[in-house]
Amino acid sequence: MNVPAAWYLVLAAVLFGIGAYGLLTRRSALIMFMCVELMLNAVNLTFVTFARTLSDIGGQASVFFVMVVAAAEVTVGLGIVVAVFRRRHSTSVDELTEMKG
Amino acid sequence: MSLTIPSIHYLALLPVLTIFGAAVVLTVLSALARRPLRPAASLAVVLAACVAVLVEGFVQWSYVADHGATTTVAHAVVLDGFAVVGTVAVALALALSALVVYDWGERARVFGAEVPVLALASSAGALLMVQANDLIVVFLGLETLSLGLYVLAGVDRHRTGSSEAALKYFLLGSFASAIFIYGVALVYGATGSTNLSSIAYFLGTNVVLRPGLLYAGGALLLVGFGFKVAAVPFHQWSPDVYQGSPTPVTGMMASIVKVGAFLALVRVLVSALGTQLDTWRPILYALVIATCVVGAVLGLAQRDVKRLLAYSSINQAGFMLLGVWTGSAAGAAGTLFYVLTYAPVVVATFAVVTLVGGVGDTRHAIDGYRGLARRQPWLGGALVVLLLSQLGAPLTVGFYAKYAVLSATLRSGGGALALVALLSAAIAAAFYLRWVMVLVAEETEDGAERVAVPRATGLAILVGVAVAVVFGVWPGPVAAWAQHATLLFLP
Amino acid sequence: MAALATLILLLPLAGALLAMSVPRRASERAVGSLTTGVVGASFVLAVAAFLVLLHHQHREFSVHLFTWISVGSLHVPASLLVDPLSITMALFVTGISALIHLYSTGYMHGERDFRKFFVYLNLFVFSMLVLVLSGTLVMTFVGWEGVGACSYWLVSYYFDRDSAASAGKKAFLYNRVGDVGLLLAMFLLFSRLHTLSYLSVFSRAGQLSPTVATLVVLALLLAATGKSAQIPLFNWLPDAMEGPTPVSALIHAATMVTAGVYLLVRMSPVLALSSSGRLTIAVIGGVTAFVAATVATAQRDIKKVLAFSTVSQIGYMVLAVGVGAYGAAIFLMVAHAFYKALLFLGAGSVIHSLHGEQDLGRMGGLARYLPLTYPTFLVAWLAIAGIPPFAGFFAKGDVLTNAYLHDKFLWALGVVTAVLTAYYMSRLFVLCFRGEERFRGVTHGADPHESPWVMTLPLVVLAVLAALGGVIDLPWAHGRSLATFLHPVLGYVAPVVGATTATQWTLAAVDVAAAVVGLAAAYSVWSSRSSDSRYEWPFLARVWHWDDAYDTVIGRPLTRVAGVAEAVVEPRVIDGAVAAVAGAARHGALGLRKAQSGFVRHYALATALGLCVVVVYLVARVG
Amino acid sequence: MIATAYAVPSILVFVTAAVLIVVGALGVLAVRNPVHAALSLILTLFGVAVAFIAQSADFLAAVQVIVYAGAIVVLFLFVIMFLGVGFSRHDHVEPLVGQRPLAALGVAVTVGGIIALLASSHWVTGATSASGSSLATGTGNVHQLGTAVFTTYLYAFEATAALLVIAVVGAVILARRERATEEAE
Amino acid sequence: MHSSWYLAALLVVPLLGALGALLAARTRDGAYRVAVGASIVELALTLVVAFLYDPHVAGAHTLDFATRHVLAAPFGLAYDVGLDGISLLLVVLTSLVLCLALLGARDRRREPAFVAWLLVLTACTMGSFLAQDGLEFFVFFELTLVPSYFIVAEWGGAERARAALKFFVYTFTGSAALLVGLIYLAVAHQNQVGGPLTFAFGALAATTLSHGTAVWLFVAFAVAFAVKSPIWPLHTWSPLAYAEAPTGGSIELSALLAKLGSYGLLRVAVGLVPLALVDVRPVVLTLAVVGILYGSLVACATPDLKRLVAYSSLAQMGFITLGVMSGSAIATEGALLLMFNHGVITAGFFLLIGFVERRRASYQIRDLAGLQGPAPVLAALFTVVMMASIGLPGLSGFVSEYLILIGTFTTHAWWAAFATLGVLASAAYLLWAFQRVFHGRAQGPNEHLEDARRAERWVMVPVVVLVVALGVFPQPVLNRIAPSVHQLVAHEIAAVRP
Repeated sequence: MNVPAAWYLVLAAVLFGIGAYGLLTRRSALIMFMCVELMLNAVNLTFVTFARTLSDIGGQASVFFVMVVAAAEVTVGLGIVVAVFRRRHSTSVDELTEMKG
Repeated sequence: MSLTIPSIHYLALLPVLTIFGAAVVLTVLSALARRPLRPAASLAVVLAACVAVLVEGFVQWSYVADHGATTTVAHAVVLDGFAVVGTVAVALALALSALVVYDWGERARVFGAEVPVLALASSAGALLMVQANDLIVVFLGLETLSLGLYVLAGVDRHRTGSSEAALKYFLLGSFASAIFIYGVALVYGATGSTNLSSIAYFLGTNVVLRPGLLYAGGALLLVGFGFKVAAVPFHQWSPDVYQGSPTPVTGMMASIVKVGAFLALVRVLVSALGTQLDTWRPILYALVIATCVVGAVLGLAQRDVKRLLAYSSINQAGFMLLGVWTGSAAGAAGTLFYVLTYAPVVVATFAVVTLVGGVGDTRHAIDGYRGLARRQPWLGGALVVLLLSQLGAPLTVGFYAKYAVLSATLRSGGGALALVALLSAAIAAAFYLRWVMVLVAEETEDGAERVAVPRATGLAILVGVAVAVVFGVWPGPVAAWAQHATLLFLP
Repeated sequence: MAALATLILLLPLAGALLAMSVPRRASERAVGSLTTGVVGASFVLAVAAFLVLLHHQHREFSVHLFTWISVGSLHVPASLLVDPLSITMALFVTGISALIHLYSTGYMHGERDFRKFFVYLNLFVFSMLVLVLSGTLVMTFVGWEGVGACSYWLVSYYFDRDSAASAGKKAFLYNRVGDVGLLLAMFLLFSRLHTLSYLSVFSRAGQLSPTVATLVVLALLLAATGKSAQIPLFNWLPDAMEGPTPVSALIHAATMVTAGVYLLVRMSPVLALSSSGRLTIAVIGGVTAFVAATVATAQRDIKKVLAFSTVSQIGYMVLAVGVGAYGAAIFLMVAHAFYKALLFLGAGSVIHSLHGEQDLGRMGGLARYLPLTYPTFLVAWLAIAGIPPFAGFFAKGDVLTNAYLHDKFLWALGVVTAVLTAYYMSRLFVLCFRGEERFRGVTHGADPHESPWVMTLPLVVLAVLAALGGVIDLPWAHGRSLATFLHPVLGYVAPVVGATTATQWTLAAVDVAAAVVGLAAAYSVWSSRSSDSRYEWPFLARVWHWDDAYDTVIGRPLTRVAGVAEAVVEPRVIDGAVAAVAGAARHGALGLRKAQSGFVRHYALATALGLCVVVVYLVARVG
Repeated sequence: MIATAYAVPSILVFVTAAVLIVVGALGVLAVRNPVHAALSLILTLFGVAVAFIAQSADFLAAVQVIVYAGAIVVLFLFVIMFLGVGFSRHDHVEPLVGQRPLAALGVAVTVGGIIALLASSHWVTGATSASGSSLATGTGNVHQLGTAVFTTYLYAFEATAALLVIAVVGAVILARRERATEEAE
Repeated sequence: MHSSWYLAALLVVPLLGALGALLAARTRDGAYRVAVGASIVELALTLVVAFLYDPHVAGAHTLDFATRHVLAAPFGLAYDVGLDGISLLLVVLTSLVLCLALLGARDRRREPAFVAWLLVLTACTMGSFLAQDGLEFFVFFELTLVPSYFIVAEWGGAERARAALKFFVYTFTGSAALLVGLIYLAVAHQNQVGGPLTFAFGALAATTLSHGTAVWLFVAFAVAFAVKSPIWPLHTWSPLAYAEAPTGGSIELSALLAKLGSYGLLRVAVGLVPLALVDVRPVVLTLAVVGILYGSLVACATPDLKRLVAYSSLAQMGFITLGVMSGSAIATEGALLLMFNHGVITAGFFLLIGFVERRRASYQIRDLAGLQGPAPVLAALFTVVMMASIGLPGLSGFVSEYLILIGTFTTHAWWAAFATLGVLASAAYLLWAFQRVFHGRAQGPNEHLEDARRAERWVMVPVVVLVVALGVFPQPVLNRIAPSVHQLVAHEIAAVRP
């Protein structure tokens, strides 16, 4: 017998929340991006948990796709971070306020 | 356990394959070619793909009209009128954008096939979204669309704003994506599937006594979509990104993203989660009001036309949301009509802005337009028509777009909502007209130079204006098409 | 008869139109004779119509010209009503007009807008004829307004003088106040009786409730006070003297200003329904007569004296109407037309000879130099003063007798007024023609010249009429007199009590005594001095501060309110609300712009908070 | 209570996973040095992998470790190194007024709300798998997953092609533009 | 029943004229000539139509030249035109005002766009008056904003930008409610009777509504029309727009576009939801009376002639509103007649002010004085127009005002009684203004002011002729419009009856 799915779901939700909080409070683009990865992991954990409770492989398959997306995002995202860093020599998003209003 | 590959109805997949194929072809070509690919060649490939998609759309339409809506590839893809119209809209917007990009690329010294390839691939993402019948596919389409645009936003190395836009768009976009996919996960948990048909079937055959999980999932999905369509309060990326991105790319954002995201939103909300409509509607109600009003009011304070258009497009998104709010066939048809006609108009608008923006893509202060309509009556006049269409003046297609969603809203008993939306349009009229006023104003003494109108961009503008005027005078066919398309999607 | 009546009406109009369209270089002579001729012809036709009417059984002709307005139940034909009353009016209107036209050709000689003057004059006659001949209240209103407009144009004839321009405007506006009364009367009648033609109104008048009848009468009275310069709307008339003197004679003495009296008499069948209304009329008339007479005693401008005299005399007429003596009112109207026109024309002759001088202080001793003007003026003076056997004596006597029978107080007021009348007219006469010559400064030492024949001929004719006019309704000649002639068309008001012959004689004696007292007083005061503030009380000279009061109570507050409305309410309040909305949008935009801070983490926070709100809503929904 | 209801190992596994995940996540949140953050991230990723295994997602756990920890985090680290380690200045000071409390409040309420919603529907409401078979572990899991990917999720699987093309082309463009500009300068 | 092609021609001729004007822009004065030609054709055509119009097409049916073609079934959009007595005068007015505006815009004859906009505006206005379908009406109604906006924005005075923007946004806001109301009504109608969505006036008028709904709909409609008319207190865009617009634009705005408001109030608000009148009538009547008095009051104090005419128009529109809302056929006919007369009169005013402005480059009252001396003809023409506006019998203004007041008095005596004070007020502000401008002694540049030129006199001829003719012989016109008005009022009375 396994622990109830609820535990994992709460764990995932908390992880999601930590990721979101990190995204909102960290100023480094890289770390914000890592927080997005945390959030995606929370999603994955949720998917897997539901897959177990529903006895459905679909949830696990979905995780597969989320991972692909995460990989693709990282590729592009880090490219952008690097591009921005090249220009501004900083990854702090707080310095990106040229456009507002 | 033998593996049975699901049957594939290739007609349904043809548009995506065509567009994505074109992207691959271009990539390969540019990789093989010793020198950067000539822009004309890229343009030719994109246009050929778009034309092909339009033809395919025609074939698909007649197929759907004869056989009704079908799904294929294990029900992950749907071939219905709604998808066909969305496909056509995306192809049209892509073709027009490509025309603009062609001229812009030459001036901005952005050579090579990268921009067309990314544009094609993004559009493929949008196509995935409009015909997706599975939340995972929607998500993948969304990501494909977005990733391409993240890069495109930052493609202009000559302006700092471009990279800022790219990073902002990217960070916020991936945040929204994470929210969206979390929503997918919760909906999956609530319904046991990510397939829209299965979800609809599950919700249709079971009474969900404890809908909390479903609600949570739906809320997260809504926020994800809300971000993509720039609904208030999830809109804040859009003015900055619109302003910073290269102008032709902004045109794509305003057109293709809206088509993809709205059609997917309608499909998810109306067809899959339709039974829970009463739950979503208050949220959408608030979203519509906030989006309409904030878009209109903030537009008033803008001196940069790209930001102005960003707020304009937020305001327009509010109207498109109206159709979603109704949750009815008429509303879906209204939203469909809206995005279908808005897309070419907004691309053409940004085409004009691209031209006026000049070589560095920097002259976007509204004062830069002073006397344009007097100096260059055709270009200025075209812009005026495009703005009037977005404003919703009669005899432009924008009027009927607004009319379509409003009548649907009133059918669903949303009198107050319709009134608020229309009043926001009246506020928005103020900033459109201020722009128009600048256009027709007397020239200043220094006499700005003429804006050159290259042929391809000119063609794009012309098409946009033609859509605005022709369907403004004679909206019947498009209206009937949109209505029919919706009937073919919602039985 | 139809053709006759139509022609009477149309001739002056044709004259106006012709005069308007003759080439600019046409001579004064041509224009003058054309316009005078058509009015003369009109007069001749009126006489013919009168004769026809006299020998006709019914003495009532309705002439339908064309349908002017017909909407639903509202039928307004352009129709004429020829009956004793209208034909009497038409007769003296055309007659006096013809004379004054003739006079004007001399008086206006050399004026810049000579032709325009005569166009207006002809138009005026046309309008006046429309007023009196009309078969419906609406057409009467047309004429009513028409004469008002002509009066406006003619008073402000010397438009480059600010006083003339203001006077014209004032005349029109005061008239307009009266017009509101006439309109309301029409509306009331139409809403109750569904007709506005005189004959139908009279035949259905019985359906009016007493309240409505009183309201109608009061509305008509308001109309009459405006047009006939009665309290409270009388003070436009003295100002109207800014117009050329023939205009004052014709419009502001003989014809137009009596239109109010005519209207009341015309509507006598309705008046008959409301005794309280009639009492109001009588009081207004009596008080006006008295007030105006007091004012006239202190005026220094010859025309102003005559103007207040006119107001006062019309007050008598209104008094007569109020006491139900319609015949007496008309009698006085006709007689007054004769002598007042004569007075004005005489005054005009004097003014003409003194190069436009109107101040009594710079006249005196003119009798010697104006051999025709002087005797004719003398006749007029005696007539208005009420000396027998001139027309004024009989006419005024008739009114006072009726007043006496009706209300002793009103009669007493009338008698006092009669004393005052004799006094101020004698004052004027003495200051103008007798005493030392004070005009040399004006004429630069030269002798004044008598006017040309075109001006003196009307004087003579009018003098004859003023002297003998009394015959049309001599008290002892009942039978073919004016009163009998008019009787069929007048609303019947039962006399309080019949007057015995002895009473009549006594009353006549009182009248004569009053006249003599006034005369003697004036002579004793004014034969030896030309100005004296003891006898020219400033309160009276300032018209009882009537204008000042209006200015303080109505004029200035209204102007201030208008100013406030224009400068404060309009931009700040009404448009201010609009501006506030616009401002709110702008301020909202500025506030919201702050949220759009450019910080990507703010944007993310907004998204998160948006999500938070949605989730909270759903939690609440689940319960 | 717990011990009576559930086998001790599964609790242990859960607690292990939870600690790994939470500590790692908080680490990402708290540490100043991005390299440390990346390492914390790995901690979380491992924790998630443990949770996967505990819930019969063996193959995914493997992929998690290989793809995430092995590729993605390495990529992060690569970029961090590429950009230089000492770039993160003053990250402990929050310049945006109210950002942290509001973020904390918003996130807490949201997560709390979501948990409440999940709890209200007893954590799961969906239909069980149409096949009715419970999830296999080990090779069976891989087989099942493969079958799903090539049947139900075939289209999604194909669609990832587009995604990856975009990612690759995008990365290339971002990199190449860099070079082109440098050359131009 | 006559062919509907006449009406189609009425819509197309100005558009062709606009096109021709743009094409002829190269040649000197070409655009202007084409435009004048088109306007003359349009006027001739209008007169033919007005002459042919048969008020008794089929029994009680008073709609002539009618046709209906559905253009976009899902939207319920149809081309549905027809002419009845209610539109008749306004259609004529549209063509007439076009001619006058063109003639008043002679100094703009080098600007093809200006005349083209005028022609387009005419087509839109014509469409609104001919439309027998709510949505079609709305499209045309709303469309008039665009050309008027450009006319003010491009050729207006110093504050044209603000004026044009305010005008547009104000009226656009107003029509928002109108559109919502129309759609609501059409949907309600469809829900009741089924079938395709339709906005045909005839159909919509037959919708059964609850009392409350009717009131809300009426308010929604009335707001749009009150802004357009304008009805107090939604008028504040008008003085600014009238004053800032060029002469041709002021003429179009005040003489024509204002009538769209009162026409809409009658045709759409009263015509479609008469049930609401039970509750809203006192309110609207009161607003009308307030407008009459307030407009007159402000007109007294306003410092320039164009604003004066604007406030005078506010008062006059108050009279029209009074007539439209009175529930009396007499007053309604009077209101229709006043719409026409006021159009002619204001056009006359703005033309004359344009003449003065051309000479003195100002229409501020304080800059002008004693003009009658050097320019007697100008003064005379102004006098005629002014007297017509004051309501001097024998001129056109009187007949209409009289009908309105007497008709309203039979149904709503108190309001009519107060409105009658407006008769007094109009005389006050106009005469005072006339005195300040034309009377007194001319000095400085006013002293040698040129009198009306031959061309200018000819421009004023139609105004004067109409002012006199309709004052003396209004009956032929009244006869033609009566059946439709009676039909409408009967419908209204039947609906209001408990």
